[in-house]
Amino acid sequence: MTALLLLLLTPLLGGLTLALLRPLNLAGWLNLAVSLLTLGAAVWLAWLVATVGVIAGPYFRVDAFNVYLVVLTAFVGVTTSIFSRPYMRHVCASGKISARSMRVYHSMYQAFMLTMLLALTTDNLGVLWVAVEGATLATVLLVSLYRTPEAVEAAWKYFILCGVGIALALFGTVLTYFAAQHVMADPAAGLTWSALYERAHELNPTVMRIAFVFLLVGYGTKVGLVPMHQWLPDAHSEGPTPMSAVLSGLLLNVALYAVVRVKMLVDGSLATTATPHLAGALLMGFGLVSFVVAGLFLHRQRDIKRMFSYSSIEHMGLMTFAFGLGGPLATFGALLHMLVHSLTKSAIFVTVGHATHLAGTQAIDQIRGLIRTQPAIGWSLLLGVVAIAGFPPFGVFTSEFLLLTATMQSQPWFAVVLLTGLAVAFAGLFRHLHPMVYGPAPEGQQPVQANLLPVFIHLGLVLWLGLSIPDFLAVWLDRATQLITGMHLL
Amino acid sequence: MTLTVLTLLQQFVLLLAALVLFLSFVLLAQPRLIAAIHLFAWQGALIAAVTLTVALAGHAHHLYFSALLTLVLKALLIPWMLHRLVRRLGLERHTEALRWPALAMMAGVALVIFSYWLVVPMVEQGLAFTRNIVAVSLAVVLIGLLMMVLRQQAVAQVLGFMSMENGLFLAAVSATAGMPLVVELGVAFDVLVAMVLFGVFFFQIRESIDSLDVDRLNRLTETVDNEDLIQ
Amino acid sequence: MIIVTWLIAFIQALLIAALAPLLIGWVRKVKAWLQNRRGPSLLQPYADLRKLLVKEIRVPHTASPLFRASPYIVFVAIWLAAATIPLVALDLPTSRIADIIVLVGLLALARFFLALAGMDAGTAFGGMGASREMLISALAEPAMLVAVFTLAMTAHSTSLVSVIDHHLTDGFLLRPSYLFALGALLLVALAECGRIPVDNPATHLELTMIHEAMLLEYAGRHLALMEWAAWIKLLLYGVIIANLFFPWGVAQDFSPLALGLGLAAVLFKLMILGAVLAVSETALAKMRLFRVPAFLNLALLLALLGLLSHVILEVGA
Amino acid sequence: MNMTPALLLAGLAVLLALGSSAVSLLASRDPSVLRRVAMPLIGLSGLAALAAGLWALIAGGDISTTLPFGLPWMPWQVRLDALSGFFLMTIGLVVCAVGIYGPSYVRGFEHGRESLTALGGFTGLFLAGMLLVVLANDAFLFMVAWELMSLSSYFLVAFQHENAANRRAAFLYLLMAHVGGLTILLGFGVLSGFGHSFAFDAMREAILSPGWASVAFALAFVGFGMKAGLVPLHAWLPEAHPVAPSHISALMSGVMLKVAVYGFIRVVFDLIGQVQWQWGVTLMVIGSLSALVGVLFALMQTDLKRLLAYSSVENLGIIFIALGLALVFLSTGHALLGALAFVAALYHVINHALFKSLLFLGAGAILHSSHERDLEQMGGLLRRMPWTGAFFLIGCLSISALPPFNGFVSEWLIFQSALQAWQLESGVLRSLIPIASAVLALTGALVAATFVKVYGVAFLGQARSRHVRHARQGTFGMRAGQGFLAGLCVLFGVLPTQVIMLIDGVSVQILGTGLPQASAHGWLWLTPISSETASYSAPLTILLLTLVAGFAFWWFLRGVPRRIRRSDPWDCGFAPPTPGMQYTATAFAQPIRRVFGPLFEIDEARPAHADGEPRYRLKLTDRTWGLLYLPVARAVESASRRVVRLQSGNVRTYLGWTLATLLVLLWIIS
Repeated sequence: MTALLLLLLTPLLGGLTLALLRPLNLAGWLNLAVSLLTLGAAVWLAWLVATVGVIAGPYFRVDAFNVYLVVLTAFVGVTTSIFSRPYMRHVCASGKISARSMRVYHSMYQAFMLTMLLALTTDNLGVLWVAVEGATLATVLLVSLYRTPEAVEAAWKYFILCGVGIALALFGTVLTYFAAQHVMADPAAGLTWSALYERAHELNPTVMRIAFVFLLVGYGTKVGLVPMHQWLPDAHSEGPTPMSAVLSGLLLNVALYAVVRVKMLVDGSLATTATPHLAGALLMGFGLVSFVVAGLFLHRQRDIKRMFSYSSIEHMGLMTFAFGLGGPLATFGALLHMLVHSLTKSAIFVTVGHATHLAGTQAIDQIRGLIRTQPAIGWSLLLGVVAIAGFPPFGVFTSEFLLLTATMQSQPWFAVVLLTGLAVAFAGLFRHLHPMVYGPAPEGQQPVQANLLPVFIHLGLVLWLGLSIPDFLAVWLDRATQLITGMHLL
Repeated sequence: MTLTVLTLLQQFVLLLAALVLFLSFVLLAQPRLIAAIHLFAWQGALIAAVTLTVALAGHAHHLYFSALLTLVLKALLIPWMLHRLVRRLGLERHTEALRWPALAMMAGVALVIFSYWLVVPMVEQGLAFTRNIVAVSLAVVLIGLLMMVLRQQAVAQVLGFMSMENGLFLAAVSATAGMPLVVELGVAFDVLVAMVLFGVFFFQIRESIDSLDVDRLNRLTETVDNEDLIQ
Repeated sequence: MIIVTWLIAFIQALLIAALAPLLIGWVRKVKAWLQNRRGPSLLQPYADLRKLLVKEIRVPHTASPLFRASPYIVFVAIWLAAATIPLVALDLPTSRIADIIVLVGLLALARFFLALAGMDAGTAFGGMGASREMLISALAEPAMLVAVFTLAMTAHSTSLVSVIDHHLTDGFLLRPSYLFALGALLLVALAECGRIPVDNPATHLELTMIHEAMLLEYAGRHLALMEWAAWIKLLLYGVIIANLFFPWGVAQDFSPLALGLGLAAVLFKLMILGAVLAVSETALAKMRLFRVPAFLNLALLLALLGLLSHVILEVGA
Repeated sequence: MNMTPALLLAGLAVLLALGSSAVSLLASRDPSVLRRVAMPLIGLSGLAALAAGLWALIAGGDISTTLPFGLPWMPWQVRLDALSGFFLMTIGLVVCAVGIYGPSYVRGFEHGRESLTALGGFTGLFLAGMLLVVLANDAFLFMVAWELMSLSSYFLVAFQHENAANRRAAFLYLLMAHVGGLTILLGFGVLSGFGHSFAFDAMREAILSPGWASVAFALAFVGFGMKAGLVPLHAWLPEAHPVAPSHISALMSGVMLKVAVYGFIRVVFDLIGQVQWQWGVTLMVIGSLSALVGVLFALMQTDLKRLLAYSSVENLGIIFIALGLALVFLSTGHALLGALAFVAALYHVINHALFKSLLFLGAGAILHSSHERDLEQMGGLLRRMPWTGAFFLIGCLSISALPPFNGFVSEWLIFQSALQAWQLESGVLRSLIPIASAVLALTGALVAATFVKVYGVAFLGQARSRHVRHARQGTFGMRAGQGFLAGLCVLFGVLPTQVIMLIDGVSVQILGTGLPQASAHGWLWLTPISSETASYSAPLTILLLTLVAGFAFWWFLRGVPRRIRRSDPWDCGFAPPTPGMQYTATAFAQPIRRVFGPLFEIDEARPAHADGEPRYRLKLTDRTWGLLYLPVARAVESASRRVVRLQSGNVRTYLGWTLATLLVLLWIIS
């Protein structure tokens, strides 16, 4: 419990302090320090969970499923803050934003971390909703940080779409609560996920169906499922790059996590009805559509950050599909994919940040010859994209391997769709990537002072995961799989 | 289901719910911003009244508090903030007519019928009363969303958003005798912050496109001809 | 016994080399008669060879060592190919060295170097000749192989000896496949040996040359070898056609009588074939290069028909 | 016999390959490290692989172990058996040659702008990937190694990325490799579904229903065929192979394609097991198509390396024809004939590996000394670079399947197995197979034409451009590398019986039957079925050839004055020919281009006499582009063009989408 409190209080206090802290260079370091502390707490928590199993309390429940996401969140938070310190200083020095905005940035960064961790660790659907909505509010200001017309527009769209979506999710939550009223002895516990999960089979299926639709559309908006995804590329492309990294790396995961939690309830409730796999089917449908559509979007990109945000949509679609598919193999693969995707994607965004800094623009057709000008950046980008495209020995390949084989075994036709989608997405990525990294560099393009440590850490981890999955992680994922599907894989 | 089987308070709740629904229709069609804000305030007041009634009926004590919360937040604070914003944005006189009001109304009616049809299947375990409340609040939510779709004026969109929230509150209090207090507080806090942020954004939008017409926020889109794939 | 068979094989090989000019002489003689000329003597080719052998050798500046090596390779390859076919006697050790496919391969080897030699001097005509030669061979070789496969599949063997053996033991059968194969082989033989209507060995008119164009730069001993090789090739095809389709008379044991009989038989068959060739060359006119493919497609068609008719009509099932 | 040393050697080979890439990655400062350390390590790794392969082939049997990597519930499993051994040997032979040849070749890049670090690093990874593919014993490791191979070779193709054409080639290559890899992966998905495990052993045990077996076969065929460059999935090959550095092209054409063949054999013959004759027919049809199209396009090329790449398509087609024959015979219960065709295929695999890499190395030597890939600029190189010329000639003779060189033996075996079609019950197959062999014959003749053109234009005649006129002999290392391969070409041609005895173990292990008769009559005679059916004695052939040639030489030189007058070529008495008057490569191919016209998409501009400076322009394009690739690309383009309307930029539309989705879903569920 102490670990949990530490985990949540650290970003809270850190955020408040950062909101008041004046000296800028100190703020960057403090941000890093707070993130590190959070990571420490997260690791401690993970260790506790690994030893004692589930940590439950009023409003809180930490099990294998969310603890590894907690660690992942804290970890990406650290690496991104390593990157963001010099990067944001450069941005500030270039006069794009004021010192005040810097304070907003840092405090909101921590606030975002707080909401993420809260959403992950809470056991209460209501609090979950509050946290996710809070994440929206925390990030929306960051999206409009640069105050350019595009930034404001992106922020507005982000705000409106996610606000509406999240409101729908709240309605779903209310309906769930409504269904719980009639089965729960204590109405107050009607939003406690674990309590609901135990008695899921008694929940009124009709209500739960409707509730699930609302929750799916609501949280799905935040996952970035087509056709509620439109906010995602805008927000990613216009916000500061570290923000894009954590948005892609963390926020989407958390939203998907929420969807999965809800799906577990609905599955329990619908188990006895005529359509036991309704939730799974809906997830598969959304997943496939998002996957294919996003892959097609990749072909018509002009902005490098938009491109990679579409690739995030594509991968979220893949995971959603896998969770919908169910079964231990697919679920294991999906969990692993969550992990490697957020690691890889945040690494890519960090690299992209340097690349845009190098080229002075985000326009793809003006970023040229990166390998010539600065091999480190060029190769990092190349390898990152190679990893995200699912090439071994990187971890994304492992998860996609599991997903594809699982699909081939249960739904062969979807496997064909997946194959096509992967090919299309691959072509879309590389047709734009090639001219950026290869070829001659434009006149007078100078190397920039880049800090690629986070990239190396992330890619190194992904590589490690691709070569061999360490036992403790395997046990985690397996326990999570067991929680979700009720079956062990190992 | 006939009204006779219901208690007076329940009948009162139904009446209020009907009024809420009616108000969101009017809100949908109301061209003048100021008037719309007032309507929204009234809607909030009605929600508060519903909460109070339910509290009286069910002797759920924390509902008194949430009734008060609702009243302060939805009927007073948010409308006041909106009013202030509108004045500072100089939009008192602003009117925005829907293109086809009648069509919008029809769509709203269709949504009401749809949401009723949707909840009809839940008949068992005496959901009869709450079921209809749920239908109404669902309708309110959907109409709010419809309003956001139809109105191109940022403030109006926010109003739509807020009336969606009203629908949620209605469902929460009437169908489930109120959410746990923590959640209530959290939601209220979020709504408030959201409102503040909306205020900030009105100004940012206006300074970027010197207007609040969201249709003019269309810079970020994907329409360009790339070269052929095999080139 | 081994020694004897090898000896006979060696003698037969020499015999082939020796007989080749005679066959050419015979063909020319018959042609001359058909054109109401007296024509040169039968032994004229030998005289030509002798003359060329003693003449001095000219080698172009532009030529590489390959130019000088090629004549030997071409000659030896073709001679070896010829040595493996049963001319007078069947079961010779040489014939086990190489079956039909190897024989075709050896001829291809010779052609390869012939074409290279043609291109070596770097003249326009050499390249032209090589290019055309390769075209014709490319079209002729499949026809040849398919025709041969027909026989091979009938005999369940690609060794010439077994094929002929099989044919002899079966006695005379009217096989449609053999008929088609014979037609195909005749056409192929005309094309491969550069006879009318595909090529005219007598002409040196620039644009119609094929085989001669590749030899333009050769003189003296080299030219002699090349010409001789070409003659042996003609003989080789003649013997194949004669002994595969009309094997009667070939010696099946090594008694002197049988051998003599076999020699007489093969000489007789070759005489007939030579006469037929002469007649056809007098009757037909040379074709344009781009009508040759049609000619060879006919050969391929015949060969395929032979194969199919064998598969469908003769094996059944 | 103990197999452990073989496995250790194989592991050593992998480690050496990885080590070489590590070395060149770490020592990226010093450009010469690639030449001094990394390339020799590659060569040693090849040596180790060769030793391991030979050991495994001679010892027979198999050995397997696991590595501490991979999925938590299934560590990587490696297995070394006869089949892997054979391909290890193939890889090893070529890699040895490349290791000898490479150092002096890469020296040419040391002053270039490309980073040798990438070159060395990815070369090592490439080799390691290929070795691991051959050793893998579970689907996961197989796919990892497979994609590693594709990926690292992609980086090597993109090595000289200044040139836009190379970038395009690399893109196309990686795209198709990726698709192929995923297809294979799905195939493994089917197999693992039945075997309930990713381990090959489990898949081997699994019994597939015929329908699913066919699905798995189709997926494997498409996947591996795409890598092997079978028509119509070959488009990447002639683009990607030529643009890589020549020693890499040698590896890609000579070895990587063989690894694809290995994968196909492993999956279809070994894992799926129960084969169907329809598969064999499919293979024969596609194989014949590839062989014919490949050689015809090769004949039309004027870029030497491109020509060689196309000829790889042709040879892979031949290999797959043989495999198809094997499938047909096996599925109809003629185990012996199946083994014959199978052995023939393997024999051609190693032959093609040898002579194709030899030819690529030769092309590299020319490129290295004259910076010229275009045949139309070459000529007279035989006198400039006699050694390369001699080795290249051997390569040409071998690839043209001329006795007594190695290419001939394998084609001879294929013909032999095709000629056993009379034993089949079904008349359709009986008549189909000979037609395939007719195609094979046609292919063989066209190949001869192709390489007469190559050798005649490049090495004979006179130089057509200045830098070719001043080409210099390659360094000793380069010559030695080619000489090694050339010697092997001759050896494998002259001693086929020994080679077949070596390969026999593979067919015994995979098919259960070998070729007992093949070597029954001693090392001198090769009699695949029986001495009556067919026999070939390569040693005697070459012996007699040399004897008679020597004798004739001696005979004709005796007595006669050895005076040879050098003079201008006569050329029918025209003016002494200039280099420009020589027959060009295009001209050489013209008759065949005209005969087979319909196959090509010819864009030819014959100038009229009127126009000022008449230039003849000819452009040939592969029809498959227009038939297959461009339509797909256009489909994707138009689909994406439609899809992007989702992102209209209007927030109200977006909200509309949300509302619509919500309503639709609500409607669906109730």
